[in-house]
Amino acid sequence: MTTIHAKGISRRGWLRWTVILSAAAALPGRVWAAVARPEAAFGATALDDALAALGDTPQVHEGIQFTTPDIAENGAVVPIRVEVDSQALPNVSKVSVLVEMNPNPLAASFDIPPGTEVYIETRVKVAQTCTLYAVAEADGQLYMQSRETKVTLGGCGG
Amino acid sequence: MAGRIKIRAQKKGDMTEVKALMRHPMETGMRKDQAGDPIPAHFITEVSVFHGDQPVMQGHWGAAVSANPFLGVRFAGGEAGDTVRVVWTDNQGGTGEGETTIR
Amino acid sequence: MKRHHLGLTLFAAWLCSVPLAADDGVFDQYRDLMGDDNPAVFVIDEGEELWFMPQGPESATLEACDLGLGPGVTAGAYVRFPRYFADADAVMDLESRLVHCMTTIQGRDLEAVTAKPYSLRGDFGTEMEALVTWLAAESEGATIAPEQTHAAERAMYSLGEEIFYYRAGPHDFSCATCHEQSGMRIRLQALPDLTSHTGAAEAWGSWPAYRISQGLVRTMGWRLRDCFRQQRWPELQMGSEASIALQTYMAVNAAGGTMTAPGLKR
Amino acid sequence: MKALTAGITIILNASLMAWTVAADEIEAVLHNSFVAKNQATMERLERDAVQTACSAPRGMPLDNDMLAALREERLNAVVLPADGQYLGDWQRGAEVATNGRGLQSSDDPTQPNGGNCYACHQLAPGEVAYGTLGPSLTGYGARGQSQAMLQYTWTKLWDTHAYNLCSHMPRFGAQGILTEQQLKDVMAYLLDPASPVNQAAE
Repeated sequence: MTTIHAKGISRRGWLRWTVILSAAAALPGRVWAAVARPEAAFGATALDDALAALGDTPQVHEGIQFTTPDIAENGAVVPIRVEVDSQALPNVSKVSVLVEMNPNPLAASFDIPPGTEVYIETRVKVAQTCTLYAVAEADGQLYMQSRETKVTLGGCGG
Repeated sequence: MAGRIKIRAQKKGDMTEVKALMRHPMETGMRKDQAGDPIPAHFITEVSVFHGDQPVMQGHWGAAVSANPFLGVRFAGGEAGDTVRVVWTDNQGGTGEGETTIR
Repeated sequence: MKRHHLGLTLFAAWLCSVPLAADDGVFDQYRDLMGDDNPAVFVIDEGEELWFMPQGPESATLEACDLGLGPGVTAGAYVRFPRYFADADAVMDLESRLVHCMTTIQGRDLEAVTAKPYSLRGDFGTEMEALVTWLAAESEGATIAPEQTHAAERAMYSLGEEIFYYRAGPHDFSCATCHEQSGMRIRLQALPDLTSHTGAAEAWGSWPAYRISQGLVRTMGWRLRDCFRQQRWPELQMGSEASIALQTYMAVNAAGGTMTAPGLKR
Repeated sequence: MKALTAGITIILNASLMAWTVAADEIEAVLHNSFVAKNQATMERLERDAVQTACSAPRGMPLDNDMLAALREERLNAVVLPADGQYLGDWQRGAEVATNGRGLQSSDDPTQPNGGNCYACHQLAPGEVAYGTLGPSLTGYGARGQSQAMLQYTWTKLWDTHAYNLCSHMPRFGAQGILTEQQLKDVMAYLLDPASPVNQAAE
């Protein structure tokens, strides 16, 4: 089985990562008055319903740079990156990631305070080959970029 | 034990890049275990990233975020030695926390 | 759907030991985006904690466990496996050696420690997986050098080679069916040639590995069991002679290669 | 028929002696190393003549006239379609070619077995997730549907050892992996001009 990443994870390399284990389940400090969790959008089981719950229909916008792999080795972990050029599309306050054919298309939504780059890297589950959407909200209007990712049937057993 | 988070915070020009890896199964609630019984939904619902005590990102997550989730964010400013903290809560009331200093 | 070639993208970390991928680079973009953030790092920590955790009727830790380099010596121990242990008069793989220490040092019941070595669907890691992951990380970067000085170790190699070619089951599959040629793949899953040094070193050196499809680190013992499941064979037992023999065959073919585990795999 | 196969197996074991750790020793090791699980029973570890003959590394010198006898025996054992109809439904054939399940300890025995052809072969040009252990079968239909071609293709699926002893390909008919109807559907997927195997990728 070829390794996805032949270079091992050296413990030494990982020392640059530090972890502070707080035994007590400390409540997050001052919770920034975050926008409430878009429960309706998360509950939606169809793409259009999820988009409607996030706002009106998004228009495609070239200022959104949405990177996904053309082919994912496995649908359980699909790395994605959303980057918005603030000159081309200013005042972005929220970025959402949707996976069209997932049971619940809305995978994640990020509130972005002023001063934070509009840059998100994460990994999502993609149930089957379909279109992924990056939706940015700026001044109450929704903009989007989409890309298709093929999920291959891995392994021998099928 | 509170969920562990490994964080890397790196100064990049006038910006700081944060990469966080979180220890969590992110179960959707739609899977069955080996015995055929449903595995209850268990996923991170809120994740917050702080620079010092200044929030730089608030994530709302569904069960479609991959297991042992990874999050990369960037914010303007940040000096070497500043604290960067990540905190999450999940749908079962669990929490996780991790902290590091900017390099 | 146009296949997207990123041949020009230099991802040195991935190129180093992998021959031209049998999947002709179709996942390069995917692996490039994944980078090296491997959740196995959590399992390494959990394994380390378990090594130093008093357990069993003796409430003893595993620090007295001799992995071949002396009691408690873990650095560089994994790359010498499988090897002969006089105290058990047997050639052991890492998993059976750990079971030996759990029963003899910690006084734990054999049935209990071997009941569920590998995570089942819905589990989030087992003690054995965590210990093996940490001990593999303790050998990360070391040269693969399984012991072959003892006659029993050499006999295990030839037994392993023969099992490697043993065709059985409704589909007449043996390990060699898929792992006897280089540059081949099942669907888009590249298959290392385990009869060659390069293929064996790449495979033996990268397990245990975090399987993104399962969100778990899997050991070589599990890898063999799951391969046999797909060969339509009955279930391979952890630490069994056939498992140790196959691991010896692979490790000796891989000798001289570099241990890069824990890997990051599909 | 059983006696014949047994006879061949005995000859084989003798000719393989130079190569083997004693055959009975390896059987004992396997017996102590595996346990039955659901439909994957321990009997599956007992080898027949073909498996015994082919359990050696490539290039092992093997007794050629013994192999020829075995190949002949496999050819004669092939069962052609009872009604003489070789081609079924290519849409169902596509499913058989894609389905990788069947006969594993983790599979539901009440479900039909898959052929898993895509694991090792390229077939429809539009499908990128194909294997390379076997040759590409894209455009197989161009070979036409002569009686000889139908019989050749059927025999390859039924028991490939009839032509190519020690091939890596499973014996889909002889080992009862696929039913006669499933074999007909796979034949259609390969030979029917309307099948995507014989079309350009869209």
